[in-house]
Amino acid sequence: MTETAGTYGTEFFVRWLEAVAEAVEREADRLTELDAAIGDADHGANLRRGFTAVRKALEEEPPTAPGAVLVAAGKQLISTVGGASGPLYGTLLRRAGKALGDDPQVTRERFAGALGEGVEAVSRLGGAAPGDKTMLDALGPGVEGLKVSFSAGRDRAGEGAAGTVPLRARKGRASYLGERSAGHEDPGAASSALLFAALAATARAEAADGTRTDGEGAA
Amino acid sequence: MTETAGTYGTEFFVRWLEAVAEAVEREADRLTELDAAIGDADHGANLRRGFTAVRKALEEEPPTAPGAVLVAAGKQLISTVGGASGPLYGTLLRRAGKALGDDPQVTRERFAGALGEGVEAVSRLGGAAPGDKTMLDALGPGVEGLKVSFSAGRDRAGEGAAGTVPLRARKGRASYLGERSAGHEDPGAASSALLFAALAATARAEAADGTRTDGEGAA
Amino acid sequence: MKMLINVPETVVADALRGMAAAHPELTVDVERRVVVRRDAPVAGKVALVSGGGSGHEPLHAGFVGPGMLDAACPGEVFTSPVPDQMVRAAAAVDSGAGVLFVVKNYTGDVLNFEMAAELAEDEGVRIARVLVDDDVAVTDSLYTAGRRGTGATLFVEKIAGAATEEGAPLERVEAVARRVNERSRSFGVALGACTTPAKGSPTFDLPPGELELGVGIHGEPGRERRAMMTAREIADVAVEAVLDDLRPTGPVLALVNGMGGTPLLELYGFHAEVARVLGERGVPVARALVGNYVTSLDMAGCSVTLCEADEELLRLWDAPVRTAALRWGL
Amino acid sequence: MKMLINVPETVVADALRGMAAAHPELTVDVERRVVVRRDAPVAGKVALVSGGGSGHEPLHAGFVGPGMLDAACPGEVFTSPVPDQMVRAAAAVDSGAGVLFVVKNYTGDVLNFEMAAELAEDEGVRIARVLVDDDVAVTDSLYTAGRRGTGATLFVEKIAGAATEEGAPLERVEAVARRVNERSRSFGVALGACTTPAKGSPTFDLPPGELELGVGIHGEPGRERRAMMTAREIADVAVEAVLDDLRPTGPVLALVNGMGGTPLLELYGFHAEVARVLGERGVPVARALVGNYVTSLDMAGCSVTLCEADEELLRLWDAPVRTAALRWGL
Ligand SMILES: Nc1ncnc2c1ncn2[C@@H]1O[C@H](COP(=O)(O)OP(=O)(O)O)[C@@H](O)[C@H]1O
Ligand SMILES: Nc1ncnc2c1ncn2[C@@H]1O[C@H](COP(=O)(O)OP(=O)(O)O)[C@@H](O)[C@H]1O
Ligand SMILES: [Mg+2]
Ligand SMILES: [Mg+2]
Ligand SMILES: [Mg+2]
Ligand SMILES: [Mg+2]
Repeated sequence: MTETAGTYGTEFFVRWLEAVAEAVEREADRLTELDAAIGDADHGANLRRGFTAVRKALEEEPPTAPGAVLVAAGKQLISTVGGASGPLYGTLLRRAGKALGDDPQVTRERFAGALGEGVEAVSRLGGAAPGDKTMLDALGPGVEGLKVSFSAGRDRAGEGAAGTVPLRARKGRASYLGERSAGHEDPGAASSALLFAALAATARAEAADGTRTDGEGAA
Repeated sequence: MTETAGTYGTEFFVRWLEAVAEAVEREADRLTELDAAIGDADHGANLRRGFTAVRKALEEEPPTAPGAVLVAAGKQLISTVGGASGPLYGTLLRRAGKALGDDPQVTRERFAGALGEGVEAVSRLGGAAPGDKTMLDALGPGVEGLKVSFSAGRDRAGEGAAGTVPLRARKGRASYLGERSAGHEDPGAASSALLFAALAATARAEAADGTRTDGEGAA
Repeated sequence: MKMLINVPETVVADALRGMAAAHPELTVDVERRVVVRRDAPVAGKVALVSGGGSGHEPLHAGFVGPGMLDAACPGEVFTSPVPDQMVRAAAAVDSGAGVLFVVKNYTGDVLNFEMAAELAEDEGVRIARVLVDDDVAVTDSLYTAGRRGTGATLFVEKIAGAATEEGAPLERVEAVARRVNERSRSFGVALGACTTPAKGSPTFDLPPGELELGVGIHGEPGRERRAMMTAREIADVAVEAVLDDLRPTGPVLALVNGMGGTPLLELYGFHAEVARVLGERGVPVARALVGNYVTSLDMAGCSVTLCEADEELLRLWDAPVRTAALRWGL
Repeated sequence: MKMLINVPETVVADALRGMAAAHPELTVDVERRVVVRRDAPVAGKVALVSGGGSGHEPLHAGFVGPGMLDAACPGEVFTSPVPDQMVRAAAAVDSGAGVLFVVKNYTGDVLNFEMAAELAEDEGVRIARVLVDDDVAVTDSLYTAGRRGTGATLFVEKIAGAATEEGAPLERVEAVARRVNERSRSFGVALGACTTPAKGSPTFDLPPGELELGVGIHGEPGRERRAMMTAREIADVAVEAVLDDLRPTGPVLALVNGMGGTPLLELYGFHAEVARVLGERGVPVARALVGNYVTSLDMAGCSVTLCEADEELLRLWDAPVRTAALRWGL
């Protein structure tokens, strides 16, 4: 497969989702601990189940375009995760994938735009707004950062997740705790930060391979 | 009420059972702990319930002879304790009481004989023999000692109870533990030792009052 | 905390295999996680489908059978099921008269049932939906995901199930279910946390001498931690919290529900206190149910659910039911 | 351990007040601790009376009703009832056809029921007695109080109760009850101890990573402590212990019983493993019952009881029963 400088093909998105799966595997206990504090102690297990299925699906039926990768992954999440995060993350990826259409190669900027549409869909589906202490608080800033660079996406998403600590939850299970939800990082925001961290790492590895020329490798 | 030197009347037996009630109250937690180790953690509560009822019954309807005191106490134990110890202690006292008949005053030796009949009845009812790690291991030696003196009764019963520690239980709940019952004092033997200790203390107090001349006060 | 399990990953599948073995009157699809009454679809009858995270047993699969649910969709422990399950369940039980989804109000359940409804409707099944949200501990719905669905789920499923057996059309069944929910309120208390298989240790730390008031059924801490209280005091707090919100003018159905780890002996003692408070407040109890019905794994604690009854609801409550966990008149 | 109680001293009375409030179909004498089915004595019918320490709920009071017990006598927690209770119960339920006492084999129960039988017979009631002793963990009966009565009590009470409803005379009811007991064996496992109200802390110390094999239902430690096992391994040990003693040649009734603190989700998963072992050993399961029936307060753990069935026992098992905790066909 030939790659155009500054664009990303099917393989890249597959590698990204594999990196997410690995990160989720590694961080599952931490995500579950975060969820135990203000939710129901299943977020790590939920995402592990989901991304294991995603990985398997991508191996068994490899999609042929970036958009198809994201749509397939989103469907797997919807069909295997359950909980709040399943439909939400599933919608995020499916919507972003649909926005990419059949294009075989997409730029970072294009991907950021598609992911932005996904984030909007998540917000519509779950009815949450920024500051409600949900995954949106990492996803939104992450997309903004991604418009600049992969590493900015990672950093902004990470800051967004960390920024949920003092907030009082208004959506999801954590909202039942009222004031007691403050002082803990939102598990969904933490996993969203992992998505962007994995994305930056994938881009960096790609650059190190010498196939990239847009300087992301150094970020 | 006139007292003949060397004999014991209704009051003495009432005071004895009150002393037992106090001892049980004081030692209830220890008895329950012992029962927790090799039984079902209720022996202290059982006897407390029983002797509280005994005390109340003796106050409300004071019997007029030593035998009647013991029979009334035995009936109360049967009607309020339940478990293994209720019928067994109830039978012990009822049988001893019956053996004393209507006599208004009884000697220590006479009482030891009556209690011996009670112990035999306990053995028949429960089917246990000495060495089975039950209350009999304190009751039997206690009665033997009582034939000599109140304090010997106390000492022998105490030794008997302590001697149950290494035994393997063959009767009652503790027997379910098999070898694991060894290494713990039998709760029923421990409470039986309390009976004899209270008896010695009651006799001693009586002697200190100056009403006794048989030297028990110094024992 | 030790659990009677093989590995956390197979807990739900293992339980479904056990249900299949124990209940020949149910069709259990272990792989796809759908439990269906064997004689479904029942010709001409509206079907009732519910589901939710596992860990609340006997809810929901224990309530599948004549007079109650036609199918249940168990998710992972404390995790709502995925849409595929509800789509499959709806297809299996729909006789053409339509399907009512009974959904406890949690973001995950709401979203997954919503997606399922869309997909099932695409396949030509008429779907209606009732949200159960009875937990008064969640007050400020502007700032929360709204009241949680807890004990009232049993009332909704029993009464709506009876309505389906009477031949009521989908709209009527939906209306009855909604009415039950609107007239029901709950309040829950935890004396100890529960242990999920995935986490393997208690979901929160509750020191001796303290309890949590206003808990849900997912091992989440409650709204407030307090010094340990007697059954009498807990009944006062719980019943008054429910009554202050419900303000019933007539007799109630009462559910005194165990969270899973509290002995039935204690639950009955607690019910005595609940009955006392209701008596003091002049609220007659038309029917009472005491036991572990809407649980939270091995959590120690209880909840009180009251439903203001009327003649129709009482008749439907008393109607025959034959499920693994709730049975009478059949 | 925190309990949902007022004070330890009133736990049993409080629970009886709760039963009285929840079950209008029972006559509950809270003061004298006797629970009687409302329509007793049933003319011409032999009456079935049981009882034992409290803490095993729903056993026994939860099994009072048509098709099962006529009366139950709850003692203090883990303490057998006193004779006065059984005498009173017998008098309340005897129609002249006689009374069968169902007694679990514990020294306390045996002695108290024995005294009660004498007193009741003095009052002109014909009394027969069946001892339940099904627990294979207690082997060497020469050196013990004999096998304990555990899960088989449910089988005896259900089946003998059905026989009384069929009009069987006292001798036949007694013989059926004895046959059920002789054909039943149990084995119990604890993953954690229980907490009695009187003691207020766990009755024994079970470190994480260990379990007790061969426990009874009174919070006593078992015969052996082992490293924690999976549900699969526990089922292997428990079922083989039962089968090695019972050696059934035909189909069995199976009770997979929770000790009170183990979630139903786990019990069903355990039942799947029990069914698997039985399948491997070629033992058909005629009927299965999974749930918390013969409990040990909040103990985590389970027991397996098998009863070798025959046509008569199956017919009596399937006969209608309507009690608080067990209901079918009525
Ligand atoms: N309405 C919502 N909008 C956006 N994100 C939400 C919403 N509700 C919950 N979430 C996210 O989902 C996360 C919880 O996911 P998870 O634990 O997998 O599901 P559940 O809450 O059903 O157990 C929360 O931490 C939060 O970030
Ligand atoms: N068969 C028996 N003969 C004599 N004493 C017995 C017998 N069985 C039990 N006991 C005594 O009873 C004591 C236990 O009493 P208790 O705990 O009150 O009753 P339970 O065992 O019914 O809980 C044992 O420690 C033992 O001394
Ligand atoms: Mg969660
Ligand atoms: Mg005891
Ligand atoms: Mg969840
Ligand atoms: Mg006892």
